[in-house]
Amino acid sequence: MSAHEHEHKHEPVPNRTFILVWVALLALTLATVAISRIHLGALHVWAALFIASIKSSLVIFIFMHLKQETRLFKIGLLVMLVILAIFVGLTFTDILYR
Amino acid sequence: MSIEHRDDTGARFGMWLFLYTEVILFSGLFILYAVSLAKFPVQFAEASHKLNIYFGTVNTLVLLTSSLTIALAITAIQRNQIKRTLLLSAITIALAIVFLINKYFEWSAEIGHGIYPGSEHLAEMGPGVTTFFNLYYFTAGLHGLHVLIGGTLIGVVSVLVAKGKVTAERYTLLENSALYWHLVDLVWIFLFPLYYLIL
Amino acid sequence: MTQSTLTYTGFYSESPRPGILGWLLSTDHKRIGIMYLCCITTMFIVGACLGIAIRLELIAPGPTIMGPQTYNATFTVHGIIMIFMFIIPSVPAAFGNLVLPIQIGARDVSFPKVNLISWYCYVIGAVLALFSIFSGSGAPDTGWTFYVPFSTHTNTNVSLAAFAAFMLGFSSILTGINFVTTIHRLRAKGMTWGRLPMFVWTLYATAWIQVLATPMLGITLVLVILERTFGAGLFDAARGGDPIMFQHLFWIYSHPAVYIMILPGMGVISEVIPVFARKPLFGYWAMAFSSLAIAFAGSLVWAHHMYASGMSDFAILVFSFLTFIVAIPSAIKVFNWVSTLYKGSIELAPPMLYALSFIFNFSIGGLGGLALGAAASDIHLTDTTFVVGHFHYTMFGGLGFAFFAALHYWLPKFTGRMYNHKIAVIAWALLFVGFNVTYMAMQAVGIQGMPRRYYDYLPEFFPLNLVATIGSWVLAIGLIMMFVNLWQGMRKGKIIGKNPWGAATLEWTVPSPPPMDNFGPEDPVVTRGPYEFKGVVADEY
Amino acid sequence: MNQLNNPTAQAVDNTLIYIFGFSLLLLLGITLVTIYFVIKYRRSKYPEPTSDAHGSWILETVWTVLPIIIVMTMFWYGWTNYIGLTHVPDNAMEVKATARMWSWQFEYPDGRKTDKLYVPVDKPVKVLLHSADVIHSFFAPAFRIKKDCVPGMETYVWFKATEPGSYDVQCAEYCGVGHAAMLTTIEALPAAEYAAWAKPQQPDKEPRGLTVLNEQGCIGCHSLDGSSGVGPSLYQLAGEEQDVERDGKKIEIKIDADYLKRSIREPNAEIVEGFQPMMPAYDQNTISDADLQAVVDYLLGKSTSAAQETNHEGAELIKENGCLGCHSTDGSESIAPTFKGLGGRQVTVERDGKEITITVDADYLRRSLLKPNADIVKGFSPMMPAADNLSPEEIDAIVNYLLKQ
Ligand code: HEA
Ligand code: HEA
Ligand code: CUA
Ligand SMILES: [Cu+2]
Repeated sequence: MSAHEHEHKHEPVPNRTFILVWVALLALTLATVAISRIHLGALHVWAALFIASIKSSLVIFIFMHLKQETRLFKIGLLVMLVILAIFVGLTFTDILYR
Repeated sequence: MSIEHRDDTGARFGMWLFLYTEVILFSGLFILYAVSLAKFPVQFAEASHKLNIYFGTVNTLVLLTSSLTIALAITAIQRNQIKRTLLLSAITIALAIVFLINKYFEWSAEIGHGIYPGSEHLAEMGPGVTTFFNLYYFTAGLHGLHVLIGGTLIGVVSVLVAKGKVTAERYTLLENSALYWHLVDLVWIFLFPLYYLIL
Repeated sequence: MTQSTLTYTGFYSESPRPGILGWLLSTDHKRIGIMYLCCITTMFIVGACLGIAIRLELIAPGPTIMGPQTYNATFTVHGIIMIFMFIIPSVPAAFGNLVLPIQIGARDVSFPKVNLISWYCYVIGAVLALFSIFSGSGAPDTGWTFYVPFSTHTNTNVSLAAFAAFMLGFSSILTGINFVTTIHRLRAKGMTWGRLPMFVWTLYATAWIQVLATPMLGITLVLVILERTFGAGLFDAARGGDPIMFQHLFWIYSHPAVYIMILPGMGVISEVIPVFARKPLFGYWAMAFSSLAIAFAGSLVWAHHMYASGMSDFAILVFSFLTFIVAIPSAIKVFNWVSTLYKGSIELAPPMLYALSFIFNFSIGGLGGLALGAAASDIHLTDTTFVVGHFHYTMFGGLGFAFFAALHYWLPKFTGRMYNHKIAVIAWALLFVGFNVTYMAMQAVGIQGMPRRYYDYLPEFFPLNLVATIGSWVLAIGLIMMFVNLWQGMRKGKIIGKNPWGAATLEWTVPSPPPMDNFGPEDPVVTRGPYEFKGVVADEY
Repeated sequence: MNQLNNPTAQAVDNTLIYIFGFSLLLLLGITLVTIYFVIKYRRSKYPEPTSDAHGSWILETVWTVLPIIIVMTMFWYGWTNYIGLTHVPDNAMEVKATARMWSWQFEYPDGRKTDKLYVPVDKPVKVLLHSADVIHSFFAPAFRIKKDCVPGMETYVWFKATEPGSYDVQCAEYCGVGHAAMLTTIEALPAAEYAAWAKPQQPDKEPRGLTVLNEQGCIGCHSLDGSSGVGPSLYQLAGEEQDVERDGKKIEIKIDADYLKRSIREPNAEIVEGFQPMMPAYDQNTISDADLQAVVDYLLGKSTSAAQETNHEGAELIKENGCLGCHSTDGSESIAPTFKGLGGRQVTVERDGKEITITVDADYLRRSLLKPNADIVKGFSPMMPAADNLSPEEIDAIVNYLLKQ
């Protein structure tokens, strides 16, 4: 079996990286709560989603080690997200124009 | 004598594929959420006021922290610090339990107010609000179920760690259950602002 | 000769555990494949007999053999069995498991245990589904589409059936995860992407759909169950729900599902045709990419099932456009199959007959699909028996025939015995004729305006329904003949060597039936493409 | 499939013919070429292939581009014709159609209701589609039109009958046992005939008494159909014996005009047994003596005068409300019990789990109209929608009619 004779082992991620990320996540959480207090109207949902995506990419790339994985993993994730976007987007061609 | 040969990368990739399916699973509910929000912006705002933001925030912090601990656990086992691994996994599980207890109190409070799927009180509050709470209960419920599964998974694996079945050489099991746990966290990262913070 | 017993029985005898447990607990892909094959064929026969019952009821206007409630339950169960228990797992789970690892030179799939679990999910799902017919307050009567609000109103046993479908979906997901990983990680030395047999390519595309679309079915069915238990009103218009959203969620899975059904079939055909024309598959890369294209584009078109549902006109515009895009890759495939025949050396062995009739049936079904894809014509045709005709052409005439082709092509490999060709050809002829009579008539009466799921119909639809019913009898005879012949072949057919067809893919280089570890002690090293027949000789049988 | 020269049918048929035409060509082409190859290059003639072409990018592009062009024309043709199905001519007449399990009801601008759709020839008709329960679909093959009736949503179709005649309408979205029986017709009448049919027959004026009862909100407490409420029902009062309580003593009185007048002017003088003294008094300023008389007449007259002309009215009602979709009048039983010989029939019904036998009487029928699933006749399933869209008078009419069956 070819690909993994020489299985590449991940370097352990230093603890402080994780802790820094964690601090960032907490900060962003407070940020969302804060923003939710001031009035932005419709923008509001988008702001929340924006921050949420930043948080999730932090989790995915650092906590979940995606940064260290091969390209295959990243492409896979991208494909999934694209399909997801399509599902949502095309559904709205109905909802918004009914 | 079917040949099981070792392929850690493959195993992790398989886990990632499984996580994709989980994301799509939840996305079904989030699509419904988006559609209903487009339909009832006002009622959604009003309804989300009824949710206790403090429970929400606390649970967010709990989950983020648990994500950190399990991530640290991976580093620990990679460095072959078994005790530390066990400790960190234990903390993670503890946090999972805290999350669930929190949820229990939150829900029992709301149900106490007569707010639960199919209740008359909800029906009186009108379509938009009903939809909001139905979705809230189903999404949060499904998420809670995942917290339960994730916690159990980590528990089982830590036993294996203690038994020395999962080691610095061969820790894919722990890593995969960690991945699963992070997914639980990810879902909450979106669930929290969408349900608790829409104003 | 015919009566003599197999001298070598491969993975049938080499097992760590003896007896039945050696099967039920086996993680070997071949044994799991065989177990899948048995269950799937059984379910097919059950569903098919229900199909015949449906036709009998429709032989004439008015009640004939059953009442309306029974009829509704019959076509519902027929649909659920055929979709979730027959075609979705048919080729991928059965032949995928049997053939795929050997074809890429692997000794098993990436996650053998998961593979076994997926089989158990299938069995549990199937048992629950059958149980739901007899238990509770009557067999489910929602149609396989579970449309709300009817599915949340009716007091038949819908929840159990929905849960069964959920389990079957889960089984399908696990298979998908397994195949994607296997194809990425376990290809033998020299098995480059360019040397993958087309069957593997199509399974790869299929597996991705299984992974990315099936969960949507899962959540949809869960919501139906929750709705029935809590009466929350998620889809109840009076309480802010939207019945049409259910249809979106359902079809987001169920349209891609139809490509889960057909793609592996196309793979089988792409294996069979080159072998029996002894010529490389025409336009290998075009075929490979069209498979991926179908998988991708297939997930953009779900709402073409909803033109008349009250969805927005803009959505109809978009989805109608996208629907026509999907047709292109299928067209490319058809043209390539046909040109593979050009200047070949064509032998009309049974698998080839089924392959060629696949092209014919699938073309009819697919072209019918175009009439359904166009906004104006679909308004008239939707929810008529034309649709029923369309999907029997694509599912039964397409995947069904591909499945039969696979049976005639690969069974000898895994049983070590050859069936009787003459009988096989006669059976095929009956099947082909009966099939086309049945469903042509059904399409025609649909164009006349007979709605589907109709237990009784207006007198003017009588003649064509009669024809369809009579056709279904010919079909049935053909099928029975085919099954009996295969069965006889398995038990006392001529014993065959490694490579009866003179095929060039890996599975034909190992003994029939293959040994437990597929290849000897040495891992195989691949040096040729899958369709380089130079120097490959078919051994006599 | 008669009558194809109507606009909607033409729009659809153009598309159908175009697509089927192309499909037939393609199918023939592909099949003939295949057969030709199979015969020409059979193994007996060519033991070995005479070419091992691996492919040709020119060809691939050709049969990628050609199909694209073909399908795009199909798409565009289909779409433009679909537009024709959605754009309703301005001079269209509107009819409201309500689908329920398993019948159709059509309501015309002038308020009349029918179970068949009557339309004038050569006038475009816009049908507004509603559903009372689950999703149904309005399908008229002769006009090639179909649209789902979705609960809580209004959809529409339009068509123009160019020839008089009767055209089938079928329900095309699966909706349960009665799905296949959910049929009706579009009756296209020549302009003159239609005018005659549509001539407004003067709506029978509702009696003054009833108006007053409604205006004063009496109905809030007193039902008109015998069902119990906060106050005694006003159903069939004339000549009834009644136990009342007058200043502490219980006495029995006979209901007559004086009694009724008293109980409106000074309601709490006599309290009907089992009710609370809570009704407000109505003096001249609220209900003039004339109106008072009218009310009393109405209340007393009701039972007698109403009964006469209900008979055929009941027959009308069960037709236009689609009861006949499930209940036969000829004794045949498919989905629901037949109406034949209903009055006084002994039926075994299931009431919350327990089986009991009862004789069919007015109350039973009224109950099974308003709360259909309280008692379920043995051997049938609870699926009948409540007829709560009917007025008390209509209910009475139906009940009386059914009892005579
Ligand atoms: C194996 C399953 C399968 C497959 C492969 C397909 C393939 C296609 N289907 Fe089908 N379909 C079903 C299974 C399938 N379908 C089922 C089960 C239903 C009903 C579900 C239910 O309601 O119960 C359905 C219903 C259905 C509808 C909804 C009908 C309705 O309810 O109103 C539509 C509408 O667009 C549609 C379209 C198509 C199209 C455009 C294709 C295309 O992919 C076809 C592409 C193929 C070809 C085009 C033919 C081959 C090519 C040539 C011959 C070359 C020449 C061609 C060109 C130049 C274009 N299908
Ligand atoms: C792969 C999928 C598949 C297959 C193969 C079939 C096969 C058949 N189907 Fe099926 N059908 C569906 C999938 C399929 N169907 C689906 C999804 C629906 C929609 C359900 C819904 O509306 O919800 C449907 C609906 C459907 C309808 C429409 C019902 C309605 O709308 O009112 C009809 C009507 O004629 C029908 C008929 C048949 C017939 C006659 C067969 C025949 O091909 C059957 C022929 C086979 C036999 C007659 C059996 C022969 C006997 C044996 C094989 C036993 C041999 C035994 C031994 C050797 C031991 N089917
Ligand atoms: Cu109403 Cu089908
Ligand atoms: Cu489709």
